[in-house]
Amino acid sequence: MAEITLRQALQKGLSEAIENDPDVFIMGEDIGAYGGAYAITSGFLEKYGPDRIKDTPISEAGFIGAGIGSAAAGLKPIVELMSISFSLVGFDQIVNMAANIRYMSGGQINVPMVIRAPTGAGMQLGATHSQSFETWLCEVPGLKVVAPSNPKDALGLLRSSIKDPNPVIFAESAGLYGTKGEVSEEYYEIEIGKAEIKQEGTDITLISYGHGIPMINKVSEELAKKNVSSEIIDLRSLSPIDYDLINNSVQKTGRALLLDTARKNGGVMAEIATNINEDSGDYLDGPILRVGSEDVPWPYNRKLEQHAMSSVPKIMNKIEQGYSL
Amino acid sequence: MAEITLRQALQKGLSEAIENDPDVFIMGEDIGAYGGAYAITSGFLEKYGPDRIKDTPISEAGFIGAGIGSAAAGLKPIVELMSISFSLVGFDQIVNMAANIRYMSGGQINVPMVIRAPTGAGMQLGATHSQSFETWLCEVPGLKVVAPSNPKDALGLLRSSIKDPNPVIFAESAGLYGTKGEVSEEYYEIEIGKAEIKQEGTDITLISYGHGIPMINKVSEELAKKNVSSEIIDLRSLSPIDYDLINNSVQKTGRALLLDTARKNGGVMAEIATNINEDSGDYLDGPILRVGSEDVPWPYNRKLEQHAMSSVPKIMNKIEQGYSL
Amino acid sequence: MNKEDHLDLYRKMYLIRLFEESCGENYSKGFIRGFLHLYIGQEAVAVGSIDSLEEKDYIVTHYRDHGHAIARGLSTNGLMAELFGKETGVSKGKGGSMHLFDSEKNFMGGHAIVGAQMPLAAGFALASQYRKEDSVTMVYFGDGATNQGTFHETMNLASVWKLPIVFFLENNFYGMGTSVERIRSNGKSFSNMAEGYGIPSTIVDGMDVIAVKETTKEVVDKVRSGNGPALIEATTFRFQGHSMADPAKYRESSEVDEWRKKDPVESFPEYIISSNIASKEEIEDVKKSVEDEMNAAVKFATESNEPDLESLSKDVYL
Amino acid sequence: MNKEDHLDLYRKMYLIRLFEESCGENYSKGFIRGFLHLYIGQEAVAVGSIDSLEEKDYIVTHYRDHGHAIARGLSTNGLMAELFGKETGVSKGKGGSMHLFDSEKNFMGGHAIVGAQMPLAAGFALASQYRKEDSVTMVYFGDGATNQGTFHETMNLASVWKLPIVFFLENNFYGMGTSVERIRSNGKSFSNMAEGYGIPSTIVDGMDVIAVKETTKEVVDKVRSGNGPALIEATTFRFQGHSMADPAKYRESSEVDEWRKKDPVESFPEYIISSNIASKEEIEDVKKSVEDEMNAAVKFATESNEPDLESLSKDVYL
Ligand SMILES: Cc1ncc(C[n+]2csc(CCOP(=O)(O)OP(=O)(O)O)c2C)c(N)n1
Ligand SMILES: Cc1ncc(C[n+]2csc(CCOP(=O)(O)OP(=O)(O)O)c2C)c(N)n1
Ligand SMILES: [Mg+2]
Ligand SMILES: [Mg+2]
Repeated sequence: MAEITLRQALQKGLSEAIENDPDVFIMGEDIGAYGGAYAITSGFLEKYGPDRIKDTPISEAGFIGAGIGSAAAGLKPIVELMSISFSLVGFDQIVNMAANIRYMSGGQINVPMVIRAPTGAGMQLGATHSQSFETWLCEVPGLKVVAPSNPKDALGLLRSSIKDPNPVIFAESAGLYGTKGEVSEEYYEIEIGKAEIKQEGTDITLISYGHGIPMINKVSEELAKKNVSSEIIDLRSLSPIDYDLINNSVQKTGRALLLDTARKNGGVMAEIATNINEDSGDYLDGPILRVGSEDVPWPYNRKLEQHAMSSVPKIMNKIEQGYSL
Repeated sequence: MAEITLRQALQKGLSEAIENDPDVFIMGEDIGAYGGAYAITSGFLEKYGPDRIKDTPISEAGFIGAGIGSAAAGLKPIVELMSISFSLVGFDQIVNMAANIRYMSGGQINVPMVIRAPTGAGMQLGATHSQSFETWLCEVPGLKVVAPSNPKDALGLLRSSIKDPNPVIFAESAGLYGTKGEVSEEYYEIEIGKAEIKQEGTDITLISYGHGIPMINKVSEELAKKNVSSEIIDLRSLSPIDYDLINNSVQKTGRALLLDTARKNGGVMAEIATNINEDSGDYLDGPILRVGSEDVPWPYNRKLEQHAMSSVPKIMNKIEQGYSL
Repeated sequence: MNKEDHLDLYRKMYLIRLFEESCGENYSKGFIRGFLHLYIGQEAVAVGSIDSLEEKDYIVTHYRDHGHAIARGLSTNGLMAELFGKETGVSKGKGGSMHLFDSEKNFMGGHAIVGAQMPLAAGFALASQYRKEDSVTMVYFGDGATNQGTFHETMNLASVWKLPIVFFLENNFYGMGTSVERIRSNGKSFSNMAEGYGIPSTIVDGMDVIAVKETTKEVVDKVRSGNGPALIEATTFRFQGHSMADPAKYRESSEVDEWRKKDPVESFPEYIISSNIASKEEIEDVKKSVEDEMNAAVKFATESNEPDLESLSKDVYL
Repeated sequence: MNKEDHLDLYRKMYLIRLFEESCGENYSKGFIRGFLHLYIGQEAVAVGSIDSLEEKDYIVTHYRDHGHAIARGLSTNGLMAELFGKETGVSKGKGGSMHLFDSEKNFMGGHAIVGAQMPLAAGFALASQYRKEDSVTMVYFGDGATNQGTFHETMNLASVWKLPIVFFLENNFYGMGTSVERIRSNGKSFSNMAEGYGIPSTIVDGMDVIAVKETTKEVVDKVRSGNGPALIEATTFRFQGHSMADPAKYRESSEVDEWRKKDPVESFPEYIISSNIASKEEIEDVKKSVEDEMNAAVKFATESNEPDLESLSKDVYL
């Protein structure tokens, strides 16, 4: 076991794939000579050459589409977007093309592609650069969506995503690239669609994903101080969502707090809350609680941006009021 | 009072605006010489000339953006999309530009624009042409979204939308253009953000919008046969959503069935159900029920397409099982 | 080109014509639904150009795709069944007219968002290049599609990467009701757009099947041998409305009449006969066999089963 | 151009230079955050071109927008305060470096999605045309932005509609780490892209403020008098990395050195003095006043208040 950063875990997974499968190549803006906007592919061009590490013009629709086509032809492209905020200029290619083409062709064409993109607010980039469009993409049938919160999951999910014959959106919390964690040196994969119980508990289920997990961990510590035992679920996959695991946990604890790092309105957790209410309503000791970011465009000013985001006190407050815990 | 079609109601609202306000113009593909893909602007070019009725090239990003700019300069553009499915190629302009520009400029710039677009499945157009992206757009702060179900609302909401200083997405159910209804000859508006109780009732609240309403009406009739009295809410606006009216009704009836015409997964109703559970949970006599379309791309075959959509029997079944009514 | 070659070109053009007429009829009867865009008038373009391709080449096209599919040799049974929404259709009844596919024939759709097929096509060309295969990708689109940003992004990508792709523009002078003059200020031709990317372009008479075939062959050969992308613009005309919903009031019938004089399905057999390449009887034989094929296709489509309801949720993921 | 004109051009260029240097410093200190793209090296472009505009003209630009904002005369206090995220900032601290606005000065942003500003700009031009006003819209963008479909869609719209818009391309030969050769196969210049749309284009030395000013004046005059859109390409260079996060390892320092020789902030005052347009002392006076202005701006930004928490949910809707 070695302690590595999430960035290093991605680098490991990407190198591995490039080295083991000649059909895998990486494509994106400034991933080559520049080394990637977040330095994920730093050094790759020198090592693997320009055919495998393909710098693109600033044409997201163009190169996402080209990725889809090359995947339909049997290659395994890994497309890097500089930010999931920029996916919008190529949204039609992702939503109407990558997701639909298999269905429309009656199953003739597969798109074994991975689209990697940093996501999330918190770096004072303002309204256009801080979006979290994985909350939309996970609603599109035909796409899978994963969002790791730690190095181990990042590597395991990346392996599964590259192997998956379907288009997978790989949402990377930009704030977590430097996060360290233990990663096994033995080969392992993490199945897409499987959530993880990060901590077992009995009184309340805390659910989040990506950069929501560090905050959830702190909430759990706060709760422990009050002798409340919390079960922590890291979704890991936003599509498909592991409802079995979620419902089992909530049926056990009878309570749930769902944390969206994106805006609460329209976030992933509305759908999950509704499903919990539908499937586990009888087991609940109170309402499902949801916390998420405020329903405003992301501001530049740090104080405002932080204020727009969820926080440990906000979540504690919600739990105290909702469950009188 | 006259009986007119929803198409005629839109034509009335558009003509009125063109005639009364020199800053209003309409822009879109084939709205002029062709008369509009769904014939909404039929005859307009001849009547109002090419400056007011502006045919565009097939460049959604281009002319949506031009609409935003012209609105920021003080004009009142009404942009017609041939289908909300095509909004994706201009999604960045709508989501990152129209919605954010006011906020990013600290309130200096307003975008008094209306984007009209037919939405919804049911016409065997296949996966790329049957989408309902108003379910995403209503989650974007800075945008307003309305979706009329009948001629009266179409006219009243169109008037408010054109007057509104913010960007408004006007989602028109393509299947409803021929629907007839009474429309007052006296001038009236319908406020954005206000839902309507179409029918008062005591036992269950039925909520939908757009082309969900005709189906909800039939469900209500079926329920009446079983002596169940239903209150029908037509949302009319998807952003903002009229939670006051919704919660009041559900607190009265203690039951709710929410119908999404779009895919249930990720539809508008997940957010609404979650909010009802949060705000009116204590008043509920059972779970909130949700029905929506299946979580698959839209197929061409009629039988499959119909099967993917909700239906009166599916809804009745859900109610019977959920509430033993 | 020998007699068989000539008759084969004619056969395919006539097959497309009859197929499309049959589609129109079956649309009126309600057997075909949704949006239906006929290829009538443009037959020489698909037939001439696809005749110059090899099996390994990829074809990507837009929603007006019946002509390309038939020219590529997709089964008329499977195509008509698709339009009827049957499980025996090329896309199992899930795609419909605008979304035809046959991956075994490298016929990669049938794409209904204007311009969206172009980046996709670049991907097939990229795959060929990546694997050092000498297949070429042919992407079809209309004059209206030149207005989409994807067209430009893809030309640029193709040019920078020297992709083996042929941009095949079918300029039928209208995008729905919009005449070319209203979407383009710089003349009726589009080829100077390609020059901005250093992409060579050629204009060809799209009503002349042999000219289309020869021009395409020449261009495809160059592209195949590694010279990077090229653009072909074929001038042509659709004789009917944009789709079944379009009465085409935006144009004069005289304009249509002018173009009808060049109808390849009429003029090409006349040329074959008058040049003594084949006899009137041989042409009649071709017609007869095409008519038989079409009758069989409609029969097949009619008699095929609708897809099972369970198939609704299949083919979403592998 | 008289002495004052010359000194004014110099003053603005020097102001931009100092402003940017101060930004860099305050970024290192953590007072400015997010993405910060400096304009150092390109000063002559914004100053020369905007000097040729009138108050009624609209300016739309991208994220590298400080230079245009200062050249347009936005208050350095308000600009620095914006970068510090203060409530006195031009966008109330909500926009930040990439999203600067001043609607009173028709300075319409500050747009951070590459290429997205172009359709927007067409809208301002459309509004002028619609109202039969003779204002012109100037839209700035980089070489990298030419790869976005929006650039082409907008050129086409502008050309078909004959909009009063000037596409101002600042070709600094790099889009982040990507040199122009790698995104463009057809030569280093972009002007032949405009020709595909029948849009006239001009290339100008972007390190020569007078050349930029004169060329822009000529082009803007033509556009103002109703001749439709035009494109200006200014060749220039950013002396520093793409953003504060970029060590610029993808280029040789010799390339930067070559360009630094043409530094307009150095060479223009030399020219003014050597041509006896103004004295060394007069230049020094300008410098002094600019330095004072900058000190005041930083002081203003530092001392201004952060926005109230309540302002978070203001300005979403009117
Ligand atoms: C992005 C998008 N916008 C609009 C449409 C609607 N539409 C379908 S075909 C068409 C006209 C296309 O014209 P052209 O490219 O010339 O092809 P043709 O139909 O003449 O073969 C339009 C506007 C669409 N399908 N996709
Ligand atoms: C759609 C989109 N893709 C990518 C980016 C990230 N990005 C910001 S600036 C930039 C380079 C732009 O280069 P250029 O247009 O030449 O302008 P310059 O920075 O040289 O002034 C990139 C790739 C973005 N902001 N938007
Ligand atoms: Mg056409
Ligand atoms: Mg540049």
